Amino acid sequence: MTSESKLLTMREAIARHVPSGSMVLLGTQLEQMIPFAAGHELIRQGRRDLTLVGPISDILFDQMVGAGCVARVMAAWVGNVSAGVGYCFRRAVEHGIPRRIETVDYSNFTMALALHAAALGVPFMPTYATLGSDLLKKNGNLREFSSPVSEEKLVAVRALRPDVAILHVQRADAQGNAHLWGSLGVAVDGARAARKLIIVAEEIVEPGVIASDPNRTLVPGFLVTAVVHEPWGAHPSPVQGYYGRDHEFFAQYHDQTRRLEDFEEWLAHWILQAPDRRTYVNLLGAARTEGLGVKQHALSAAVDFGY
Amino acid sequence: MTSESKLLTMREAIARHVPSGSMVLLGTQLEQMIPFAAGHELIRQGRRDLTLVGPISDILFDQMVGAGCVARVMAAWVGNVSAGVGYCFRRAVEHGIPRRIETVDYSNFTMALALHAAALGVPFMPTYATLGSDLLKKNGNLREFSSPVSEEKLVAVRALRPDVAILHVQRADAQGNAHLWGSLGVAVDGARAARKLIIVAEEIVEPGVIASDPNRTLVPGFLVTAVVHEPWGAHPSPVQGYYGRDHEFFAQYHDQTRRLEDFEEWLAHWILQAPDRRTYVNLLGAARTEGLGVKQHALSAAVDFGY
Amino acid sequence: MAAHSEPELATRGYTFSELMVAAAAREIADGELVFVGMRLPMLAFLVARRTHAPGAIGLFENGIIRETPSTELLYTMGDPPNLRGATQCGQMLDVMGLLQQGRVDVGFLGAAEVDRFGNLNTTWGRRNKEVQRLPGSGGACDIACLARRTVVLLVHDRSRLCDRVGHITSPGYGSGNSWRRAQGLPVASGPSAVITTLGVLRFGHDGEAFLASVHPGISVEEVLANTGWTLRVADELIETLPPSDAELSVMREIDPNHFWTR
Amino acid sequence: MAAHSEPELATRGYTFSELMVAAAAREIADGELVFVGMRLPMLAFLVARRTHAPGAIGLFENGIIRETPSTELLYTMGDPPNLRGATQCGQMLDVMGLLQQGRVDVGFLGAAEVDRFGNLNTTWGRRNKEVQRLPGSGGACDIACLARRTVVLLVHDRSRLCDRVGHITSPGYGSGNSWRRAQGLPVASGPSAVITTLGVLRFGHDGEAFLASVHPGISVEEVLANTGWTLRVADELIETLPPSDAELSVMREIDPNHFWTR
Repeated sequence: MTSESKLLTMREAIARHVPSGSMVLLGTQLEQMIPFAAGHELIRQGRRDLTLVGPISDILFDQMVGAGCVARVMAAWVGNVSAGVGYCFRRAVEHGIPRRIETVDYSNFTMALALHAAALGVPFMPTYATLGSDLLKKNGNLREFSSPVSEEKLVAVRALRPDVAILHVQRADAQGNAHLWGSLGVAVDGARAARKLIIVAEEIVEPGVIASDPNRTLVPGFLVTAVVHEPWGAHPSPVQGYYGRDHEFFAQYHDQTRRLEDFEEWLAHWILQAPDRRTYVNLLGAARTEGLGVKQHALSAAVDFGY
Repeated sequence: MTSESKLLTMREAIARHVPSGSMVLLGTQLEQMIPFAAGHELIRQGRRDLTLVGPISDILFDQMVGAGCVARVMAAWVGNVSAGVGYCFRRAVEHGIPRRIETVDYSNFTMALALHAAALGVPFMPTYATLGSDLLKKNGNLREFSSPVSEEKLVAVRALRPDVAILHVQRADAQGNAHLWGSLGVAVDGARAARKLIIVAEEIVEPGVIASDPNRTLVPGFLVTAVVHEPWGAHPSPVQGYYGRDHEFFAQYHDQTRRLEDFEEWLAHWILQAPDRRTYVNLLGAARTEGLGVKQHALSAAVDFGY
Repeated sequence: MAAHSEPELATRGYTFSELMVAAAAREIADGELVFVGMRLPMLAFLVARRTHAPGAIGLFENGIIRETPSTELLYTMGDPPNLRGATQCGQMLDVMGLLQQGRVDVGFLGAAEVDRFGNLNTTWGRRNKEVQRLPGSGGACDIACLARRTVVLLVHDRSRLCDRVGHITSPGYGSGNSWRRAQGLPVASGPSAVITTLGVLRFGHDGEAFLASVHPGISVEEVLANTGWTLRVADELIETLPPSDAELSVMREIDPNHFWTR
Repeated sequence: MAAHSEPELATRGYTFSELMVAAAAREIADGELVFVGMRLPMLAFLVARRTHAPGAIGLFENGIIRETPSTELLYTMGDPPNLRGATQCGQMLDVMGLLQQGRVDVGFLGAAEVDRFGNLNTTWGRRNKEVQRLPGSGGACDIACLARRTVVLLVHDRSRLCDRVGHITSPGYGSGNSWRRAQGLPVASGPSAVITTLGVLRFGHDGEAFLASVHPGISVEEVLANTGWTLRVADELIETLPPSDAELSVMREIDPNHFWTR
């Protein structure tokens, strides 16, 4: 039985498994369940030269770029989904503040296919997407080729195998068997594409809860490197069944990061001076977290695995 | 609102949507939920020149070949999973009885990839599987090529787009939104690969039951052509949560189909003289169906889609 | 899209954003599969469903498919109301697979720049002489490549409707004529309309845009003066039909504070 | 595998099938990922888990992954007890993806024919002079191509251990030496053992099989006489270790009526 616990604190998980220079996959569920707590810990531990990978990350990549952790961004979209551009990302790309970064532009679909290829263990996936675009011309991981079975042009999307994927989920057991529901995005492929996998969960549950519904299990626990129990770890992004999206937080971030000095203040207040997620949640205050909580539950119909 | 019912009887669904000459995908969930009732109706309606597609089908392909419905079999494995060979398949391939059939041999993985390519809308999928095998040499839908992104040989598995897929599931609503659980096999890709999709369900439920858990929905209802309510429609294969595998039935089929005359008797008794599934279930008898029923239920833990 | 807002509302009874939403809604036929997007296209999709296209189906890049849209105002496609009661919450590849199969009828896109051949740029902006880094493609390039029709919405302005975009994030008709075929893009695909704050552009067989309709109260000259190339004008130029009461009432029910339709 | 059964049980206390299961179980190391299959390999997996490899994990082609095996006798991998309480019930591509990533340590296969280079045939049989159509590959070809090690179980018989198989359903070492590399197969892959009713064959660096151990009471001559080519014999030939009491008790608990181990 491989039943030893993989539970670590966020601090331990990041310290042990995400060194500077790593290629890190974040934001696999798009606008939901973005692992902000993990990103903040990477900032606090002063990681440098990271390659960030993900389709979009809402404002997480912007924060990490602004904090100087990042050498390269491989993504389809970097900004603030409900408010517009990401000012830290712009400052880095346009002016090299706080440092120059390299950008490798994907579309959502080609990012999904890059992770899918790695999850399936093949060097590439074929697609018609990006034909005719400047993404194809400028991204060296997209390459035009002739279909071996038809007279067609196709794009080969090279497999991307991140050093570590960090996924926020609703619930997991201590061995890493996890239930993720609602917004799946590229989570299933992302979890299998990476060399290491850190699961951040709103709740830690008994193994029997996960095993009661093995169709919903994200990946078998033996693929999981570490499990972190971090309630509110995805705020300000939503977690279906746990809390809503804090739209105002995104709007405030937009306003408070337009100028570099303001961003530095924001960074100090919300990340550098908050040693852990508990402190961050206290900064939010009870009124705010209550407002984001679930007002009406909507439980799924059961299925029967009996015989 | 696309809310008109797609409910048909099995007879109507087969009559309208599966003409002779069709390429039909069956057995996507491997040893579970094989759509035997649909196969039997195809036999009763005298379909000819079908191309059967599927990874394995336990004894269903053998029956349809024996009944003379089939011109071609594209599969990874044709036989009787718990008892050994399929005698009708052997008679057809070795002696042209009741007619010659063409066989196109896949492996399980390459069959899955052929359907995956069609589901993703690309002409092929790359793999290392079948390199060095005679499957690669003899199956024209497998072609060796050079990777466009690395110095490697790969096999291109050509997309297979069946005319119709028939999938047995546990429950569906009248619009075709379906919940399938337990053994998934190649069902998700198969359902999306085919031009038409017939869902055969143990139970028809209110739309709200399916919508309560949209992560479990097999395909959106608008991809479904027809829905058939057919309890026991997968017997003798098992349906998780509904009934077990009738091992004895498979053993009896093995014994009673070794000789051509015996197969013809078997065919008359279980299919030709049983005009519908209700009659077939009556032939099984209450003791047998009770014996196969669920003895101990095992309900999945709920998830919350609330906010 | 604030330029024309408040005065318009007073004199005409609707804003130009509302006119754009109504025009966009009419690009959706009943029963069609629609890659929806957020903001104005989302409103357009809701208007279409509640008026002439009750069977239109919405697809979202995060894997969500909805036959009955959420009635709440969404800020992102991942907002919890968009998941509960969805027809399916699948993986991104599930919806992108439908797109690549050619099953998606129409996709809505925004853009920083669009050019005479309908190519879109959402990667690099220009303001004065400085280059600005914009968020990038997201799913826009995929939709522009693979949807049967693409509809673009943007503010009409010389700097944004330019002769040739600086960067093709999402391909339109490239340099015109058979360019899309030569690239290997699907036969049935490409931009079908550009809906701006001044009018609606469509595309000729040669892939070049022409002015198909002008919004009420806007002159052709005004459109041409605000377009960065010599825009062709349709022989049978029409005036854009204003939003109907039914269309407006849906928009205002969903967005009572004009959050999206300022 | 009925040839040696009942008398063996009486004189030795175990059947040759039970010996094969024990030998197969020892091919599994603790913590390994195992493509299990049914019948004898399934029993071998259960024996390994209950004795020396408690952390071995089972994978099945229908998408099922189990860290704790079902304790009921299974006729197929899709039997309901194999799903309930599984670690994951995914799609076939999920487990095949793990296999193609090189994460699966060992796969068990049966065969109608195996040849001197470990190539397997499960597509076309030969009986007397007639050709017989067999069920085909299933997942065997995939496992033979992609698993880090493959272990084959079959009855030892001249017609089944033949010089060259008539059809390579599942590639072993082809024609030997660097053949697998030349085909493009993964570096770390290929057959590691053929466990028969008479002994265990392993493979040299040149890809050719040799007799590594003989079962108790079997002579080398008997093995050679029942092999369809001139089988090499290991310099340090050993006798196959008989099944231990612990191994036998697991087999008989799961299969008390010798359904699989006749």
